[in-house]
Amino acid sequence: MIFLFYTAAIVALIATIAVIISTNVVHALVYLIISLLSVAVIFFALGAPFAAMLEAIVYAGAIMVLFLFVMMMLNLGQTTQDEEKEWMQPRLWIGPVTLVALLLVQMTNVLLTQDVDLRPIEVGVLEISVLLFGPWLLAVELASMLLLAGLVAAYHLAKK
Amino acid sequence: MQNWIGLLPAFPLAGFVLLVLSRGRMSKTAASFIGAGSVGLAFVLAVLISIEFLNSGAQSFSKTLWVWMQVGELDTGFSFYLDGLTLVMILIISGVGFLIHLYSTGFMADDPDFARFFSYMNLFVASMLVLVLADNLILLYLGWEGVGLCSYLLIGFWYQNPANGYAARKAFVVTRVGDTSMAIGLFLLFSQLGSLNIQEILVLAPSQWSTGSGMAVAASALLLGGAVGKSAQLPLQTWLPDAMAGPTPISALIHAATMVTAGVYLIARTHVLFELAPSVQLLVAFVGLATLLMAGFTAMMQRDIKRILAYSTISQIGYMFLALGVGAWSAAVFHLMTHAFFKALLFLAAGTVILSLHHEHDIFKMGAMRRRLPVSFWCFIVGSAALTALPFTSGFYSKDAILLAALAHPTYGMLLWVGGVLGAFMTALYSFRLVFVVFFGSSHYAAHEAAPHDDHAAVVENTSPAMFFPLLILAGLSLFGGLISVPVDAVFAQSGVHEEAHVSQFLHTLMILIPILGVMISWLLYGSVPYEKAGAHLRQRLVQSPLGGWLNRFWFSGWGMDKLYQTLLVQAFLMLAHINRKDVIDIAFNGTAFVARFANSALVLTQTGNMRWYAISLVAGLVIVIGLGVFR
Amino acid sequence: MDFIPYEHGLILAAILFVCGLVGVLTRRNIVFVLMSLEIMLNACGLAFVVASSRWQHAEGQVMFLMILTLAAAEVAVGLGLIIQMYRRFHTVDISVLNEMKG
Amino acid sequence: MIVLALVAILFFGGAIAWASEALDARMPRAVALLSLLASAAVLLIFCFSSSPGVMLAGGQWWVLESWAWIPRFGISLLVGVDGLSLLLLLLTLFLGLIALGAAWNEIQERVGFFYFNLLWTIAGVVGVFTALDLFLFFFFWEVMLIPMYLIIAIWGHENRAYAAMKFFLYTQVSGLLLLLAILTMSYLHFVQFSRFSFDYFDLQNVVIPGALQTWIMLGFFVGFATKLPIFGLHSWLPDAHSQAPTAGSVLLAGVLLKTGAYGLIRFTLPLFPEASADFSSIAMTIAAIGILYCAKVAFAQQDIKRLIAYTSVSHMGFVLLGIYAWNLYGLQGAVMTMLAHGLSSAALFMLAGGLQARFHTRDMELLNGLWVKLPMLSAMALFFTVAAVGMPGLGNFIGEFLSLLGAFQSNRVATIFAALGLVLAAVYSLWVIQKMFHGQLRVPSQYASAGDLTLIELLCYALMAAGLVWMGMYPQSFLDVSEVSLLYLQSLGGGGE
Repeated sequence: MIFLFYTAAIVALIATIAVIISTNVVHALVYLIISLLSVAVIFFALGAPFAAMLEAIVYAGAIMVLFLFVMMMLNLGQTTQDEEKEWMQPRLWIGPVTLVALLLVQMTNVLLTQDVDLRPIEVGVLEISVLLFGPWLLAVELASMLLLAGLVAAYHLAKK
Repeated sequence: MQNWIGLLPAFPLAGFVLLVLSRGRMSKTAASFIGAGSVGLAFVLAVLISIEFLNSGAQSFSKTLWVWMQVGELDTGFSFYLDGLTLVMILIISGVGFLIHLYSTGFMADDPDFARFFSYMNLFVASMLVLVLADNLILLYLGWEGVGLCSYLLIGFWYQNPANGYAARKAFVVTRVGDTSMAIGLFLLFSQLGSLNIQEILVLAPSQWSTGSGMAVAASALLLGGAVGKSAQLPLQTWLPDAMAGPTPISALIHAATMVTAGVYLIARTHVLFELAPSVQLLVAFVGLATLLMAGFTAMMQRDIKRILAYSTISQIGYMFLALGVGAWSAAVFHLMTHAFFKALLFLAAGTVILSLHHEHDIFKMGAMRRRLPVSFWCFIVGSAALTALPFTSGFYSKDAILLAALAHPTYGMLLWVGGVLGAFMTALYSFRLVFVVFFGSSHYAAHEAAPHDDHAAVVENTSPAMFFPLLILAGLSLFGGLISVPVDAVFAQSGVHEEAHVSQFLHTLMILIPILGVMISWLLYGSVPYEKAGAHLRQRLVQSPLGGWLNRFWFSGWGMDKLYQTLLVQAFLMLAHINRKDVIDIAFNGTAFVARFANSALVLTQTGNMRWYAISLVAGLVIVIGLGVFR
Repeated sequence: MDFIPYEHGLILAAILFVCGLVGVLTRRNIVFVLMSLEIMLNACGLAFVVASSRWQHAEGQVMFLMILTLAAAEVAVGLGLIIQMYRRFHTVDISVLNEMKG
Repeated sequence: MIVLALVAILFFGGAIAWASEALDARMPRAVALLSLLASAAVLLIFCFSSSPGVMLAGGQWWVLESWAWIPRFGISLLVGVDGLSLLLLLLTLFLGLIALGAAWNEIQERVGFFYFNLLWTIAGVVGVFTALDLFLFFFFWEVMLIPMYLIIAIWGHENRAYAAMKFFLYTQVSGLLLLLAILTMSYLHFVQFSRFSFDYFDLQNVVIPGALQTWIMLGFFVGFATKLPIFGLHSWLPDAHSQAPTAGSVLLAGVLLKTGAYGLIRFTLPLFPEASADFSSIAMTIAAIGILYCAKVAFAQQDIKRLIAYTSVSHMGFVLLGIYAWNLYGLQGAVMTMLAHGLSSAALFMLAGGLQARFHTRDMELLNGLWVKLPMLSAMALFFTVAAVGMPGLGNFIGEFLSLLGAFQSNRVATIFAALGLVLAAVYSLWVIQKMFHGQLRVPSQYASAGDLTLIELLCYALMAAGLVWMGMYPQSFLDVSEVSLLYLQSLGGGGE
């Protein structure tokens, strides 16, 4: 399991970095899918198979497909890629990256103060469902409302 | 009759109201009938009241018309108080006033604003009567301000000329300075004595204040401030010469006979207060002395006929102040009366000269008017003689009394007397200079300057009887007015003991001779055949010597007081006002708005509209907040 | 069975989150920005799942589900906006959209 | 009932006036005239037919009535009319009619809405002068200001938006302080008597500890002093006055400024006697500075309305001086100044408005020597200027004299400096007369055919002039009305001297 976790982690990292430095949208999307799938594997390794499923199906599947459709509709060609290269000047990203690196240091600093090991105990669908349809019912309803709103908004916005 | 005392100011006031309501549409006959008639009625009433009052033998008489203000301890009414002093004043005001109104119907006959003129004149007479009749200081203040207003309106009567407006404003503002001092004096009196009724004050003050106490000094000094302003004494005398911008009857009525003597009246009325403050009383004497000398020297140098008379008025009121200062109350009032006669006469006569020369004021452009204007000439002679106090004229008796009283002053008697005599000498010099230059010598009047279409023969005397009758009456009074005795002894009963002074025969004779000497010197300088040759040469040399030239300019400018005030006060005020035209407070408040707007424009730079910029600032904020939390 | 250090999971989440943040901050193409946002959301989800494991409780995964829903809705709306933007401005450069400039 | 009737007539009159515009453009002013006349008639009949009936705590009240409004917070419709209120109510309705006369021909657009605002402002002022519940008072305080803001903002002159915003900001910020102070008072009442109350008589019983009393007093003071206005808080006024339409200026200068003075007399000093006594020397110093400073600034103005506005601030200094003297002379002087200045400044603003209507300018440099052309208007201007200078025999003198007389007893230095304001008043007033009415005629040539006073104008001026003469010659008729209530208020704020 440890092995699974670290390999998946490395894959996720590489894929993610590839996403943000890639110039081709479609390539980036594929890397993103890989990243998401590796996160799904991590979930599995952490004993959250349900979450892993959802990650694979909803994120890597549904959401990314949505992206793909849009890519196709926009039909961004070679010019966009050239533009992207032009925009990737070090002077443009060095500042934000430094700032963010600082943030990472801070967060790591906070996280490393504790030392607890994770015991991957599987949390199944049942427990989640009990919670979802128990104390969190209202949140679920709100989420559904959110999705509905997203649906309506997306429909309206994408309309001509 | 006495019970109708309220009608005294009511007649002229009614005249004022009628004339105002007519809005200039009334015929001139009707307007002059109302204007002069109302004052005439007042005079008749004043005479009847006087007769009754004098026959009754009462000391005083008072009547409340209605309650004016009654707040707490303050209880003032529209109440009139009549005693000997008031009696003299109302007779002068309504009598001389009536004569001058009569004169004005002729003098102003060609003026389109005839009715307006008489309305202001009537308002003036009404205010002046209220001033002298008032039994409390607030009502007196009403009259006091009322006459000031009328003076303003009448000086600026020919309003289209800005110079007249300037003179009028100057008169009002300068006297207002004195008025304010007087108002503060009223506040002080009320807060200390709890009353503003004059008779009560005169009783209360000696009982509450000891002689020379600080309050008495302060109160009388403040009242003196008011008197100095109104009576054009140092240091507030600068307005009176400029006030000559008004029509000549105004100068006669307001700026010679009545209003300017209000200060004298005020001090005489409140003499008890001044007796409680000997230092202030002495100050009165020295103010009078300084003023009479200053004005005498200045009058010597003037070219404008009316300005000469104006300075002579200042000087004569200086004599009255001198008399007040040495406690010769009734002498002051006596001189007030005789001065009203001869100065009104001089002004009215000057008016006829001016009118016949088409409003020419420069005496050196006149000359040889003796044959052309005989009546004016004789009036001038009589008036100047009285002014100079030549023996047996009215001015002689009054000025004699003043100088004798001054000499009797225990400490400064000789100084005051010498000053007064020197003043008398100057008076003789300048008044006969005026007579000689205007009426003798050769004519310098160039008619084409003033009125191109008239030939030289246009210099004729206006023969309207309305103008001559007052002149004759006043000339009579100037000559024989000294025989009238003013019934004021009862008013000043408790004081004025040192009026009957014993004086050496030598000094007395000197005193009588010095004016005559002055007249003779004046003749040498200006009157001797033809003065251009001998006198002019002498004068030329005097003026050309450095000291003489400087003195000439210095005296001509009224001892530089105008210039001093102009620089020190007027310019400073104007500068201050114009610097702060925009109101610095407003700027301060707008400043907050400006700072807000500036901050806005600075902060708006952070709103680039660029999403990444917002995200970066968000992250930066996050870094800082976490940093604060973690590395605290 | 060996254990995965708890903090390692969280550090991974942090690194992923930071990568996404870098993407949001540096990219001008709005599609990339949206993708980076997805990465960040996903990282948050990962953090929740790790926490769920740590505390042996399912609520972390409930939160993950919520984030998932949120992400779905966000993507739907976001993509709709991208299409609109492309129609109007014929570009996917986000810097063009600076109408809000003060 | 009388107060409610007055307010209701004006409120509904305003609404009807607005609605009636649909029928005819001349209807609103007729409706406004009718409702003003009706309310004036109600008030006159009332004050002649009854005598002060209710005596309460030494006060003498023509009316003292109360209805529940929001009992939970101790808020009621408590209204009272005593001598002070009565005089100011008469002034308000009188000047309301004058303002109507000024607006009669001037307002040509959105007529209905204008008269609506006019009547509502007057209604607000009537409320302010009668409300004895502080919450109700504050309510009317706001009612009075917002229509006035609209009047300036909609019918004003060239720079109206700026002026209206300035007016609004000043009054709202100071109103906020007032509200805070009122709420604190009510809360203190709750603490001490375990119930909320906004009742004037209840709040008199609240004991306020020292420092807090000063702060609450300052809240009230600033709230009212901005309206008065005092030196330092005055800079809204020249803009508001010069930009407002004539009727607005008339109401602002004649009535709205007096609400500030009324508030000081009615609330600030009686409710906070100790703090006010400590504050009085500062207030009197401010008053003296204001008198001199604003007179000086007035002198430098070119815009005739701005000039008159600054003179208003200067004259209001006498009111402040009289109030903080806190003796009967000063208070009577303040009240008389309020009444007389109400008339004289209203008349002066109306004259300035009349000149603007004739020559389309307020610049004194462009208007000279009008006496030749407009003798009646000029004579009126002379009369009211002379009144403003404080000529004895006219109302302003009585007010200023009594104010100074009272002030002299409590603060000599400030009084002496304030008295110098009399000289400066002469300086700027006569300057105006000289500049505009005397001298050679010069007016903008395209308007050279302007005529003299119209009948309506003449009537308005004659009424105001008669009022001033009455006040000046027989002020006792006014002094008697206000005396008992002023003595009562003075007894409340005993520590003034």
